[in-house]
Amino acid sequence: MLSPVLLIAIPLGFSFLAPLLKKGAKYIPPIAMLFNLILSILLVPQVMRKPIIVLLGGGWPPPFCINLVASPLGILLALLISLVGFLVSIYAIAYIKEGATEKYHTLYLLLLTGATGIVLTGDIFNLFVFFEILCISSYALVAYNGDKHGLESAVKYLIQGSIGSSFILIGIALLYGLFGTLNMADIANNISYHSLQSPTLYVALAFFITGFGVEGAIFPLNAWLPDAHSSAPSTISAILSGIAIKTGVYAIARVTYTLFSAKGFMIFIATIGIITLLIGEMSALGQKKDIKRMLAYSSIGQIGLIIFAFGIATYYGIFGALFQLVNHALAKSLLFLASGYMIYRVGSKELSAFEGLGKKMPLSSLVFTIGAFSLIGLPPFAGFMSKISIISAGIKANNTALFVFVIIVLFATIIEGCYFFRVVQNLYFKKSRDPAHNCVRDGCPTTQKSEMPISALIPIIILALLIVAIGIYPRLVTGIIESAAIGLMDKVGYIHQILGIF
Amino acid sequence: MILITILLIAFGGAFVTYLAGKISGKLRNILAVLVSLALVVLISLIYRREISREYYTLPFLNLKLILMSNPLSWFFAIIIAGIGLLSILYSLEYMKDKERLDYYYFTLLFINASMLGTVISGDLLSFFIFWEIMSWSTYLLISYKGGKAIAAGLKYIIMSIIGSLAMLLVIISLYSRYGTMEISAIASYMQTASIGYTLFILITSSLSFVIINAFWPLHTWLPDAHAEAVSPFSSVLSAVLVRKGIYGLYLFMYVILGLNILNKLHVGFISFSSVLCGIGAVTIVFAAFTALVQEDSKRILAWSTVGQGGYMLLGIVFATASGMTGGMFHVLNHCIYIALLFFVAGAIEHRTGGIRNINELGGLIKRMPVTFIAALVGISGLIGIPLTNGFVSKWLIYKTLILGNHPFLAFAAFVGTWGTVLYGYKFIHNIFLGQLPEKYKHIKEAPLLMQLPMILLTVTVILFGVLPGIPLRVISAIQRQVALPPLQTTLFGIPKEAGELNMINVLFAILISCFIVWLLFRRAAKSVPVQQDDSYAAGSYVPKEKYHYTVNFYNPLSKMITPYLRDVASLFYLNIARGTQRVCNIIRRVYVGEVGYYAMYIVLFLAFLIFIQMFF
Amino acid sequence: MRKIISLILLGIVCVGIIFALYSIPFGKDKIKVGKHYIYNGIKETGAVNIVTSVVLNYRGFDTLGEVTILFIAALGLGVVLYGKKKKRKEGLEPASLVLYTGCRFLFPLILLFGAYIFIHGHLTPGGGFQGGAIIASGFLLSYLGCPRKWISKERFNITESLGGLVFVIMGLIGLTIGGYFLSNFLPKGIANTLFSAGIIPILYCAVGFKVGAELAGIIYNMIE
Amino acid sequence: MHLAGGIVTGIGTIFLFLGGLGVFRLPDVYNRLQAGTKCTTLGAFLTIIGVGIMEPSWFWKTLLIGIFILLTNPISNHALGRASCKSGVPLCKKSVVNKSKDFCKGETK
Amino acid sequence: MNFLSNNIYYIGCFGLIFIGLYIVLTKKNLIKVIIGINFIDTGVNLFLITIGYIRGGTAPIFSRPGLNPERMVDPIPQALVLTTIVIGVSVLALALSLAIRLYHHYGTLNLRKIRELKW
Amino acid sequence: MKFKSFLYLFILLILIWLTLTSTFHLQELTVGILVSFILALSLTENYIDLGLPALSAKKIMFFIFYIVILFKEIIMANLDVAYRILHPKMPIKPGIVIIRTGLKSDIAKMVLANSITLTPGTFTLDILGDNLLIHWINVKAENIDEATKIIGEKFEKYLRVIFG
Amino acid sequence: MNIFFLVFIGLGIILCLLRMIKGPTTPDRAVAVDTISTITTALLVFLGFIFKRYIYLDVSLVYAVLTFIGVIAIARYLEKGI
Ligand code: NA
Ligand code: NA
Repeated sequence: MLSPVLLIAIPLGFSFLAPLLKKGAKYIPPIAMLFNLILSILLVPQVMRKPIIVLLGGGWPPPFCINLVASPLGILLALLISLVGFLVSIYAIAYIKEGATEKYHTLYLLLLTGATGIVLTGDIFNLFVFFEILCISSYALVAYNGDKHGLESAVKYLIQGSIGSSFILIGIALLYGLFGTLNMADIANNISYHSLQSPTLYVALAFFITGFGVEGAIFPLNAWLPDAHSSAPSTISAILSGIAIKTGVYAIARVTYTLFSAKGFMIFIATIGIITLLIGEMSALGQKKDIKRMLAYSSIGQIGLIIFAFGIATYYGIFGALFQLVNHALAKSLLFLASGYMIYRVGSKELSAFEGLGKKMPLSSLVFTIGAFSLIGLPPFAGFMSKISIISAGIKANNTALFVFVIIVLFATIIEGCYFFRVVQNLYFKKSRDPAHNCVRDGCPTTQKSEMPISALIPIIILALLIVAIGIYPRLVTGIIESAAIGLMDKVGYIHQILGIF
Repeated sequence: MILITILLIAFGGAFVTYLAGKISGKLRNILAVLVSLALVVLISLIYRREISREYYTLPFLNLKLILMSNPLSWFFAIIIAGIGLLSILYSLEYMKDKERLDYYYFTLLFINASMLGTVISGDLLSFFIFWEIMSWSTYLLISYKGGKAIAAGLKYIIMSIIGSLAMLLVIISLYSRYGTMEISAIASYMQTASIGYTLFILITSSLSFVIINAFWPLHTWLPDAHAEAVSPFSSVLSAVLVRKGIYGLYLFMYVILGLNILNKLHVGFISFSSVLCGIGAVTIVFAAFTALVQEDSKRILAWSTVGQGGYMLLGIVFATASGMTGGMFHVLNHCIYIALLFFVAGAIEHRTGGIRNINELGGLIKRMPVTFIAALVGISGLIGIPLTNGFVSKWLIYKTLILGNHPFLAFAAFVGTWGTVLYGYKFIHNIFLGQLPEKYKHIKEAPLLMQLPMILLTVTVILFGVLPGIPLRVISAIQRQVALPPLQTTLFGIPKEAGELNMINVLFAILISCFIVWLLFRRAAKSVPVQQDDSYAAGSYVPKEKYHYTVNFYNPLSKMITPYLRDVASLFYLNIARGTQRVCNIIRRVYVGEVGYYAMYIVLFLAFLIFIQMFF
Repeated sequence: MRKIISLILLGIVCVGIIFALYSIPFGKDKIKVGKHYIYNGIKETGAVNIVTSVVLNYRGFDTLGEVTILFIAALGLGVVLYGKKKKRKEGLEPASLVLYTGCRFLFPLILLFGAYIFIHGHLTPGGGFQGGAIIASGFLLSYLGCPRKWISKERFNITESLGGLVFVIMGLIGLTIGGYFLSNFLPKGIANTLFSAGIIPILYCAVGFKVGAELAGIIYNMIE
Repeated sequence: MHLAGGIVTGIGTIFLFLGGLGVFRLPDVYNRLQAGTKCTTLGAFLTIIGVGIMEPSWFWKTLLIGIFILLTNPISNHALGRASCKSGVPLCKKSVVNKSKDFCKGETK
Repeated sequence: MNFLSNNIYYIGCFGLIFIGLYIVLTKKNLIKVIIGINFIDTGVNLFLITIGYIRGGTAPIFSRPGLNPERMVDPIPQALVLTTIVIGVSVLALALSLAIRLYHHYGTLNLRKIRELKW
Repeated sequence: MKFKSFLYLFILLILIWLTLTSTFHLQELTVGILVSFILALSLTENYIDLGLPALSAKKIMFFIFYIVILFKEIIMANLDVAYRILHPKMPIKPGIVIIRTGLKSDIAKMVLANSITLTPGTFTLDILGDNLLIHWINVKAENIDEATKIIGEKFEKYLRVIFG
Repeated sequence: MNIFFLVFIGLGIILCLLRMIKGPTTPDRAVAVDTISTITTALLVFLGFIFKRYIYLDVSLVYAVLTFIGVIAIARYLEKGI
């Protein structure tokens, strides 16, 4: 009875249950995500053999009802979502103290459910619905703190996100008008018969990329991201950065690879990725005031890197992209979580306020450093493995433009190094200022040590250990990433597996 | 098995030491020493044993991670392990009252481990991985002291990232072309590569090695980093870490490409080697005279590290037996005496409470005689006075330059040596000779645990100066490994056939002349020390605090050369950094904060996508 | 300036749309999957309203998502408006007697109508969402006419949670019995009678309650 | 039957039209409300009942809708009228008397 | 004229969408922008319905025997629109509540003044 | 009182359900009764203080009679309005007057107000206590008593019986 | 026949629309909206008749309910009751 549909149904059920539990609501997300984690781990061996197609609603064969596709890619991402979601939710138990806490936890769980749905569904409209679940809950959660910045960013995010979703919907409508079906495999099948010259397809593709690009934070569409990431509660920043924007990237990849198989278009995607990378990293370097904003810009950069890798359009490129995706999800959520309590303790988001924290919060500082190093791509952390696989994919592609892009990636890595080492030196090598200086809240450090509570510490330490473990023993994840990459490349296989059920 | 054991002990030892530190400081110190000692012993065990073994396959690129040992790696490995042990020993006392010692020992051991890793890697990927670990762990220790060290560390890590990325580009490019990263396999493939590609590989990879070895004009990180690091680590940094550059150059030029190809790489007069020679020469001269005008003891040594690198480069680019041997031997020698000198500087720092400005010191010879002797021997080695190890290697390099008919390079090398003499003397004089400042009247000799490594190194300087054959034998093995003509050596030097050098003869000559001089001095009248305590200026007593001791040494010379020594490179990088910052700040303005514009971006993107698809 | 740029950009998009619409002629019969539903819908699901069979059976998963989205909006509103100063606005005009009486009189009737709409979702163009909306607007009316007679928020919360749970549990029962999530495991009955279409009316009732409670909660939150 | 229904519907639609015309033509909001309420209520009622007469099986439902309109229209229009009054929309110039001020003060002689 | 009569529905839908986009792009009042978003939503919903429409079609409900299935419009877009409407309502509610709170903080709804988050 | 309200509501709901479904099909009936019962049970308090009259034959008779009168008045009203609208000169003489009512229960007042709204030339703007504010399209009398007589009396006499 | 009815209804709606555009006060527009909604309810019933679909009656009833409440909301807003 290990149906992948439970990955969505159970969290949904739990989140409907949560408001009834009042104070107990905060334990609901960890439980649900733990369930998902276990289930997706159990599913891994099955999907490696053959993707599981789940029919819903009466079990009519595709394209006559919505179906889920538990492909290696989907399960990989579901696994990632549940893992990060689980850890972040544990962190949140202690971290989220003020405000409508039970609503927070419910929304949080729903956000993750939306993300899981996105990566598992095989129906384009269903994808849209889950997308909205994710987006709307993140609009609300970004505003959770209720301060002016949170609200401002939430409004801006909402406006941009709504435009994006409308575009997606227009794209869906165009495709539906053309093919009369919403099943992705069926559409893909139709498109492969259809001549690619049809302007409808191109326009639909443009709408899709723009729409998903807003959530996926590709360059000119990502203006919501720094605002939202910097003013949301840190747990939500972690999830947005670690999970939410990944789903946008996933959707872009799905649409371009599976739906349209727009091979000729991929170099363009790579270009967008590179531009995003550069803009993100450079903005991060320029941002010295607000550490979360800096991390957010860095996320933009990383997303750029992932999209670039997808744009390489070879097996190796996709492999690198997925690997980087995993790494970034772990590392960036780690960074946001670690910075969460640090900000809370020093009472300021300014970079200079972090001076000397290495002494007061040694473990948090240590894991922060590990995350930062992983993102820069230093061995022996996961980021190194992913970065070299992207670079080698770029060079292997044997394309001058891509080679130039690889050089730019290296350049961006230097910038990454600059700003991350800036933080690390603040943590460890600068003398801390007068402790009373930045203190605006209770619970500020009056004593020498003020490490975060244990329930917050455990998840980030687990994340750090995972990063190191993957860095040292990449086989932990490469197996499923390989299958996922193969699966994403294999459009014909996808169509056959789903439409061949008849 | 032994190689992986070495690595496990090195890395695991670092972690265990760290954890032990949480229990007790004593235990940690003992462990640290034991780990370094074990490494020295293990590495000594594999002397002359060529091992190559595949340990691990990276699943996704199907890359094999290979460990190997050969004379080249053994040579560097033993240096690393040896200096590592000594610096740990030295640290026991030096670091006693410092804070965050667990961290310190951990990083130091970790750096040593990663350096060991780089030299025993048998494939480029593991080489690169260890290289990167080495880079960032070094950063962590450079910045350890805080204050100025922070900027130094940042400068270091950024330049080192640039270097590593260049190397990464090379490695991945090689991999994507040949599908392997095994050094030996790549070496065989590269024999058939096109000139352009070879040049690309060579130049790009050299970038990283030039940076790490601090050759002009990419040296700017080094003086700051060496000066600001804690002294035991400065010695590791200066003695071992920067020489990874020489190792890398050697690896790429001779192990991977080989002489045949190198010789082909020239356009008209300019060849790859000649460019490197130029760099080496400029580095030597520039660094020597910059060192001359420094007032900071560790900074002098740092610049000397830069300068001596030039000699090594000059040595190894000429693939003659003597040049190569000289270069390699100089690596070893420099490592020994510079470590010694940093220990000396550290000892003084330790006793004087952190004084590094040599103008504030003087006359310490009476208070710290052992340190003085160590310094004297070290400086002699640095200058290349016979009977010290520096003499032999420099002699070989000069010989190569002269015999190879490179007058300009030889001239540069000599000029560099003159500069070395000057700043070497300045170092000795300003610290140990002259007047002892009042406040250091009761200063004590360096503690025993700090003396021990100094004494060991002092002895080694002399030992290798008198018996150069010991290390030269290893170096010859390296030559043979890459099919270069080895230099024939004897225990005391070089046999006749190869251009005789017999240090025993030199030793006797010198001993005899010393004896004669001593006899002469015995005959002369004894000099009477004059009290200088009472000084009067314009008839009034000058309090002791106002005394001027030895300041502004070489003042005229300094004034003359300083204008030429403006660190153009450093300024250039500074400007680049500032420019980048500015550009970044401008780019950030894309996010104007007004949601109308953001919506505009979205529509713009859509319109753009539609537009290009319509028309392309 | 901004207006001009906007117009240019929109113009380009518009051209793209025009080209795109060329292959989608208006009013032509281009139904593909939908045809299957029209011809087999009654047979397969038992609901004469094909839209309902699509909403709750063929695309029932969408509807679960949709319910969730409304749920999210309700929660989100609670989050956003949390801790807002609840200063009762002074000088609020009380409703006139006509309205006050009329609202009290009509309120139960509107609720009944809402119930009718979602109970007959599989037979008429109604459904849970429409019915829920009507129920919520009944509450709105009740608020507008007699603000003091407002029902406690607690009950809304419980109702919406239960509605959602019923949906999910029905889905899971479907998974256990029918093998597919949300599969129609109850007998399909005779077309065009109230007790037909298996679980669809049950789901629609759940949806109706949930939507009603949620929208009412949203209204409550907005107004308070 | 069909004819009767048709006639009823026809009358209804004419009243609907008149309602629109009244709303358009009359001078101030109160007069418009008068027209709007009366004509559209009856018009809608008749139209709907007329349909019910034409299709007898629909009669009960149309009756329900009709009654609903009959019941709600005065209420909603009353609310609008009260709102206009409260928000101080002035009477047109033709008006002869305005006692709303007295009413609000509660002075009713 | 024929073109117009054939495409008047499309023109209507996309007219709404473009008007909405134009509002979002150029207006500075948050409430207006939210209205603009609603315009877009409505336009898209109508477009979906339009796509599923066939000339002379009727609702796909077999409420009495003898209805011709050939003349029934596509049920799928109708189901989809149900969903998108709900989504639109949810977003609208959230947007309005955010606007209320934002006004509370900034004392204005002018988006050109609500820009503390930038760069 | 409570039971009366419940009964009223229950019957009303059942009637509405029946008209909505327009069938006596068993399933529909069952569900209808069930739903009505639940609703009536839980919403009775809405009807308690409405002031619903006791059910008696006389009252029902009067009610029907009232409806007839009302319809007549409504049609009159519409013709009147039609006349005024269509007349090119628009013969109106609007004004706002106050009238008084003797009715006590809420529902009676509401019915009265609605009736006034629907009948010729008058429109209820507000109710406060016993007074009604009336917009009169063709003011015939300005003082309260006269206005009450003209506008309200014709309904009130029936309503007094029905709701009395 | 039906066409005439539709024309009447349409004219009614258009006249109200004109009033809605003209204003001049907000209550004027609200009145126009209300009138339109009532006319539309009737129109929906009539359209149901034209298309011969009984089920469309439900639509018009829903419409009537919703617009009724909508208008009341507007009215309450105008008199500052919410
Ligand atoms: Na009306
Ligand atoms: Na109405």
